[in-house]
Amino acid sequence: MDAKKIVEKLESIGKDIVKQLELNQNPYLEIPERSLDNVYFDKETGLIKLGSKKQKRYYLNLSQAKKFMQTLLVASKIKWLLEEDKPSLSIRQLYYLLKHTIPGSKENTFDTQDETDPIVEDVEVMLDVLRENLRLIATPNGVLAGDLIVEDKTGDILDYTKMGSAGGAIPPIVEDEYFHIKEINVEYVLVIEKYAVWNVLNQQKFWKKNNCLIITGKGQPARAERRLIHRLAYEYNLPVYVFTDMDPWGYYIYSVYKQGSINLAFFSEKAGTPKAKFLGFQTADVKEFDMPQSSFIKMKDIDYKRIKEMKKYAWFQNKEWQKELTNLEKFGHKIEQDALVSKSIEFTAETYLPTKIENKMFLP
Amino acid sequence: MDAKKIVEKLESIGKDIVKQLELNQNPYLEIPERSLDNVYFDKETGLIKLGSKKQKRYYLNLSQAKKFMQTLLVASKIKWLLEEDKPSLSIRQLYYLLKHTIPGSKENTFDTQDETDPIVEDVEVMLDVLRENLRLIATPNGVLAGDLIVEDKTGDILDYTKMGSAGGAIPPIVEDEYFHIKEINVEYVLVIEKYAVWNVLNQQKFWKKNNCLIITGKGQPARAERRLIHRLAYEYNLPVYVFTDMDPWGYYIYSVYKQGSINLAFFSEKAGTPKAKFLGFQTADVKEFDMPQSSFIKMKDIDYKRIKEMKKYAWFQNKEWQKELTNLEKFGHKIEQDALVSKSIEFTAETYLPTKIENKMFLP
Amino acid sequence: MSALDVTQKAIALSNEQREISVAEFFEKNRHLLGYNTLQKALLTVVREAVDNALDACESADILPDIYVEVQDLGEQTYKVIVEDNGPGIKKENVPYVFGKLLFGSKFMKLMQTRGQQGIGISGAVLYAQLTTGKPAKIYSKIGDGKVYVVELAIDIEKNQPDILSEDVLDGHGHGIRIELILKGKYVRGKQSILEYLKETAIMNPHAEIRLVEPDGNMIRFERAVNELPVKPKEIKPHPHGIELGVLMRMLSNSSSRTLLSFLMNEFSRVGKKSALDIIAKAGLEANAKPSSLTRLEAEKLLKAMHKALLPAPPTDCLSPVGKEAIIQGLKKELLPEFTAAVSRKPKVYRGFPFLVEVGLAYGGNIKQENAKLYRYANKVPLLYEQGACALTKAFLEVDWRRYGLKKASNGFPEAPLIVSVHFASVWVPYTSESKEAISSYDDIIKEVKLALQDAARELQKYLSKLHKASYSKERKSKFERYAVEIVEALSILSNESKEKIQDLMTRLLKTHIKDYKEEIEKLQDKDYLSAVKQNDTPLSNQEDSNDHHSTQASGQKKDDFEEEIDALIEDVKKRKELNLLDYAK
Amino acid sequence: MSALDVTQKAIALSNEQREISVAEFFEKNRHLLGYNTLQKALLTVVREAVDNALDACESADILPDIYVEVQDLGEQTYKVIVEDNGPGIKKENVPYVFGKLLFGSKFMKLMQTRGQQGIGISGAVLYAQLTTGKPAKIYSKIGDGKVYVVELAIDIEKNQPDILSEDVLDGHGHGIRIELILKGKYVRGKQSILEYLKETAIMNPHAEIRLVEPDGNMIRFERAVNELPVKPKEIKPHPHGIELGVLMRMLSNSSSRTLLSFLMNEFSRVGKKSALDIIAKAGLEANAKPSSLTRLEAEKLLKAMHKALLPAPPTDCLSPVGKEAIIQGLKKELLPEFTAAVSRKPKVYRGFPFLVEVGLAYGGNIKQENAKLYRYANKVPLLYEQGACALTKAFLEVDWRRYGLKKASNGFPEAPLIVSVHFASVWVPYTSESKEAISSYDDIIKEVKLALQDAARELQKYLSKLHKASYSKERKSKFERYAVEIVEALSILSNESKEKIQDLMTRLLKTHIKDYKEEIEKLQDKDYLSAVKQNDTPLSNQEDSNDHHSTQASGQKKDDFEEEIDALIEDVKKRKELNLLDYAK
Repeated sequence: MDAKKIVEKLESIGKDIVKQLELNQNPYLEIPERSLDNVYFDKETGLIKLGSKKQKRYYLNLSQAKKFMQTLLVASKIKWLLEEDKPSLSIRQLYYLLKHTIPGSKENTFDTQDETDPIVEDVEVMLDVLRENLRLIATPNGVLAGDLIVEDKTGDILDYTKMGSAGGAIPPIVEDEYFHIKEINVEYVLVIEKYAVWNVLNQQKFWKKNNCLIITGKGQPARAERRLIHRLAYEYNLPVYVFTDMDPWGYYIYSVYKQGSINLAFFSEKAGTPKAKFLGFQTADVKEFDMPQSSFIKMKDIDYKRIKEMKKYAWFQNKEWQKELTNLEKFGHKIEQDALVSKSIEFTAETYLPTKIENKMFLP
Repeated sequence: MDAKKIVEKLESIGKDIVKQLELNQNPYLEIPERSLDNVYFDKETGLIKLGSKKQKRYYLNLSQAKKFMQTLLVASKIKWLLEEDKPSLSIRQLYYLLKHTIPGSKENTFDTQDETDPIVEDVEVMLDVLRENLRLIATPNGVLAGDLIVEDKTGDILDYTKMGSAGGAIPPIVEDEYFHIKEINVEYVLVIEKYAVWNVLNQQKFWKKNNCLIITGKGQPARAERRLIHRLAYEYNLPVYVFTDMDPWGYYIYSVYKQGSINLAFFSEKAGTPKAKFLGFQTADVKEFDMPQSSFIKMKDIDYKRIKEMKKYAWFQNKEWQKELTNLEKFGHKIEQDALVSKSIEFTAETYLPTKIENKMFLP
Repeated sequence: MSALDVTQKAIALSNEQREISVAEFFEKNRHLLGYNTLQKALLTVVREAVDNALDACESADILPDIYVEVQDLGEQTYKVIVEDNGPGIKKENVPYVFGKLLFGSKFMKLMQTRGQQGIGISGAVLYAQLTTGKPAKIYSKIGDGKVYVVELAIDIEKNQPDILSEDVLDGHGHGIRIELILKGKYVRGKQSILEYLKETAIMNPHAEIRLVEPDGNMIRFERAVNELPVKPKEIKPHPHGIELGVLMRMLSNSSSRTLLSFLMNEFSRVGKKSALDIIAKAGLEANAKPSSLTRLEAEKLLKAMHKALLPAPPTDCLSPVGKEAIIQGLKKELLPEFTAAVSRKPKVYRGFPFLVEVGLAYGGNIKQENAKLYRYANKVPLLYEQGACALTKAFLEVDWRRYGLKKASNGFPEAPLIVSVHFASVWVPYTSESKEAISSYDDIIKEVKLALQDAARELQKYLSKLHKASYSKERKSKFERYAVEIVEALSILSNESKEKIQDLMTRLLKTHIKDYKEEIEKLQDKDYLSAVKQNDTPLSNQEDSNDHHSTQASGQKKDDFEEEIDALIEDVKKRKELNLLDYAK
Repeated sequence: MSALDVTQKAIALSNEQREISVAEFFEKNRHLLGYNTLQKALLTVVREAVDNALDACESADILPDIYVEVQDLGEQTYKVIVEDNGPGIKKENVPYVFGKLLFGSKFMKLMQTRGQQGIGISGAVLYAQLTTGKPAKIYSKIGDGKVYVVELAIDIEKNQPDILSEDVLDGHGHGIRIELILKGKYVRGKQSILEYLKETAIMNPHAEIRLVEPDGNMIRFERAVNELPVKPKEIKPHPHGIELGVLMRMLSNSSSRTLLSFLMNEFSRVGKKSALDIIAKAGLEANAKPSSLTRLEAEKLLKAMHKALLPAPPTDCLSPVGKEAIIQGLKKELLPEFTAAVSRKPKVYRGFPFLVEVGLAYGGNIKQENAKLYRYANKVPLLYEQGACALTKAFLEVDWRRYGLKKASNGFPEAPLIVSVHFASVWVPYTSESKEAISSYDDIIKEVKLALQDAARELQKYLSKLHKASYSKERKSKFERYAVEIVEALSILSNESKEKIQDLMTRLLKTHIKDYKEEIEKLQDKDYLSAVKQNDTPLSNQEDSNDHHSTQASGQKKDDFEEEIDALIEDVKKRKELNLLDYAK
């Protein structure tokens, strides 16, 4: 949705409230609920989605009055930012922009950012757009390399085959308006959990030899990385393979790329990549690639606890993952993707990844 | 120092030990001490430095034997990596490369990365080179923009005026061998604590209008950012201005850029930038720029404690900083650099930074 | 050793054996009576005398007036004087009451009194004598116009009074005065005489108590209730609480001619039907002579007695303080903003009736951060061994968070709260003879917890109401305050003029918001609030208050009231932050 | 109420006052004697009888043989039989010793004994009588070929024995047998009769004790020491420990004709010179008649006595167990790998001598994770109220980490350790009459801490030596193990051939490393290690051991030894991980 449409939508919300006032009714805003009981896992699309429940937020209600006011403040400020074509801001900056002392009192409009953040999410779901469309950013961490040419909002042309040792930084907003993909010539997207592993592959020009994009979110991915992978997967119909540590945290990161997280159900619809496949590292690889004992890390109580929890997640409700989680539990050890260097420094690029990809040794 | 010289130096260390063995003496390695009592603040250079104390690490000593062996393992593996021109690795990858079960026992060469890390530092100080010269990397986080053209080790030419919304990612190794600066046309380097603030300045092309480089390390800087700024400051003789939050943490980040940290005294000599100046945000700015009360954040006990500690640091032993720290203590509130948007979104780029830089309103 | 040697040895050793006097025993074991330290010893002496004085007054239906004086004679030596307006003791008995251990009227009686053991006051005399060698001086007036004055010591080996001098003078009124000189240490604060008397005054609001401290300072605890508590009656043992040994003794000593009359006359709650039932179940004859029963028959009888369905023992042997008096006591000494009291029905443990009472005082002049617990056994404050006491255990077992209070690090609620717990029984199971802690029997803990929970519920209701009332005031101003911001934002959002939106908002507020005062009315029936309204003593007496309200004209009453309410709300808010969990949730 | 009414009331009330028998007192306050619960009551009865038996044997120089039997009669009723080989009690005294409270030979004597109060065994008879109505049955033989058998009860109101039957039969030997039937509860584990007897056996290794449990199971605690402990002597009071009241009593009762002889005869450690000195300082006359002194003069005398420089009281009134016997006791019951004992010199508190002994047993058959503390007062184990006891406080105040032990969550050291602390005195300051905890006087805590620290230092030395020895073995293999890696790495680093470096390394190791066995020798003088070497009982008796070593030929002795050493080292390592701080640091 472009800025103009969003502005119109915001205006109509304002007009609705004025209408309520004209009827001398207690005015309210209607907001899709983001609470856990309005979140469900949609098996068909493989995505975590928001349900249809809505909540009403009234002005003349002691516990809702302040939030009602705050919602109007956020919505009107966003409208103003878009109309004035201001630069994109972080939600912390938005908070400072909105925070002030209410005239005739000692009370602030907002006391901490904890008060603006959920209201920004409310506005997102009210408008059914991502905050990136509202030009609000989160700090991205990721880098990528591969045969991709992009025209940036600034007009710069970015060629991701020529980004040197560092790779190309992922910008905070990857919507088409900001990050217009002009050319893309790859067969698949390889998402790598850790920077160090990505770095070795980049130095070995893995992306060139294997005609792919290599992306890392440096651990738990930020919004921009997830949204970009979603766009590559669906707008350019590319397969996505995710390569993480063999541990509950790595598997969880895969699930974040794939289905999103419960807390951001609304965002997941637009940034999850259900078609992503899990490449590894997985328990079957331990024998297959004869990993040395010294690469095993004993699991701790917290790991076992995590596995137990994850076994219950809706999106791990399939034979393959239940088996994998059980196997990990039984094996009792974790293995990091970095540990593949103990075979040899070239092992990941020359043996492990090609074997896995050629033979489609994936988990769903 | 290039790879060949490092290899030679490593070989001579090996030969020394063989000589000791030939004399049937208990062999040892001599390593500059990195303990706190061998670290001092050199007022002349304004840098934290290592003293001249050395420790001997013996083979035939029950408590040193394992470390002696481990040091030889690390040194020999580094020699091999350089000789074979292998890709640069993270120290975690190095750890996996070195970790294995000692033949005929159940003991591992290394049990955790906590055992390799200090030995890598030992090898650094023995050779008097940075780990980046040994092709060992830490994950960088920073991005930069401005009139700078670099030839990467890959052969790519990187133009930092054309890096779009994301800016150019800082690579893990910024030594000349990897990151050769071909052209640079700026008047100063502006180092910004937070990405969100850097992002707004980048969108406003602040670097173009003010003919400078803008860099952010996204909070506490990683090694590569600090080393790059050091190079820009001394190899290209550029002024460096650091712009952080007005709080103990922000001031500490400034001191890390400027003098380095105690734990990495050896690295500081090569990555600290004593000539850097503190641009703000500082207590005098509160009145000067009429900051609204709503931008004040009440300090907590831990902040006061931090200030007390920092007042004792050698590198804050000057009138200006003692006064600044006292003022902050008295003021009792912190202000984030993000909070400048509460004046207006353009205020930072159009009023605050130009005023401060034109009038040289810096702290040493 | 040869057999003969052993025999001689045995005889020699046996010849050394002799009877030991109980006074000798306690001379050597004085810590058992509460004379461990100088500080505690001085307190124990005062306690024994005051407890006796209160018991004596009550047993003769006299409202107690008690005078206590402690004089510092130097070198850790003190003179203690305790005087009461009780009935006095007849001349012949005075030496025994004060000069012989284990002499008293209350020992075997099943009736709630303060002293029980017949050791208390004579133990004090013994301690004084041991530490300073000085005799006790006693004045006794029984209202016959005479004063009997006696100086006496205890002959320890014989456990008999040793009269050093005696005289009979003229004198009005009645009562006892005792003077003792002893080693001790006078302190203030915790576990002091002052604290003991203050806590006594709280649980005995019918008593007037004066204390003259060593520095000449006089403290007066005024009488707040002009009626004596219900007088305890002596009861007979209850069949459920009897043991075989006691039963056999009762059987052989009985003057009843038949087993039937034995059961009906010498036990409580046994009517003819129950008695016949017991005898039948025991397989005995109703007209058997009690003293003729064999041990086996006595055992059968006991079993039948234990199994018989009988009413609980009569509870008139207990003398509860009562809800009203508990509240009066708390109010007069503490000036709290809220009080609650619970007086539980008597329960039975081991055949002995006991009852638990709880008083609770909150806020007002009570300012300390964490709750305090005042423990009482038969109206006597317990100052030592708080940790070992069943009352404390029960207090800590209550989940105070359920009643809206936070828990402090010592496990007590974090609130300006004083809780008094009174355990009354004909038989108090102290953990030791120093009578400082009650043994942790499950039945007792359970009963105390129930009483505490009842009182806590009252407190919770009060706090919750107070909290709600404070909301009403906030409402209106909150809506008005936010209106300013809403007008501005809504104008941008809707592209409508600020003026238009302002008018619509003003109309909305006028028609939709009730006046908060209506809701505040709800609180007015509360004691504390009406005190505020009338500018009553409890509030104007508050510490550090400048009391300026009371000087204003009565025409301004309403404004005063509003100001008070504001102050109250402010106070509640602050306290909420400090002490209370959020009720709103 | 009119004055007349009050007077009548006073007389009426006074008329109710009467003397209370001490038996009545304790009937009502039996918890003071240790009869709080059924479990504790049964234990208390056995304790009182066994303590008396041990005292009786020792006072007649007889090595004690004690037989204890507990029969379960159903319905929580038990028959307890305790029999000893002591001197017996002469016929005339038996009823009083067992049937009258506060009757005994030991009460005022300044001499260390187990029982002291003259209440113990008659209290047990009282309890039995109260709960089951059954009389006590006592057999007494004083070695004259007769047995006096008596069945008796206590007349509670009179505190006098009530003889139900008596007889004199023929019988050999000497001793006492008592049979009681009482309500109780037999348990095993903590605070059980078995635990009490085991702990008794540890601190009384000269006694042979047998227990027959209700299930017929017989447990025997064997005698390990054939000598009786030093017999305590009765002493006179020491001038530093006397109080005014007692002094005045002594003065008026004295048969000495002059003050000088009074001081010299009736106090310990007062010679002529000291006596004259005291009298002079008090400003009195040496030939004054003691009973003629006024209270004021007595006060002056007391001050002078307190200030006089005198030797500490004689310590032969105390009967220490002794270092050797403590160790024997620990070894025989616990089979530890290391023991240490400390017997401190007597100290004086309040003029009463006392001494502290500590035994410490570590490892071996002691397997539990956290240390245990066995407390003793005059050789009697204290099983209850551990937390309230001075011995426990002192134990917790020791910083065990300084001696190489970790602290467990209960504040005790985390180690397979049993520590026994024995407090011996002519006067044990129990916190209550149930004699379960010692009062926390500073002087006592200080002395116990010093003793514990002495013993802990011994333990620390042992652990440290053991630890060092275990290093030696590791050394060689460690250097050899790392050599493999070093050859490889050094070859890459120096560009020299692996073979060359391998040879150099082999030479280095051969010339530089001592054999570990040499260092292990240091340990061989330790008791435990020699036990290992000789394949002695302590080790082969270990739980779950298959004891296969003892079946091997003696030619393999050395291999056995090495294996044992390996096992030991393994054990030490494991324990180090679990329990000990690192000595290497």
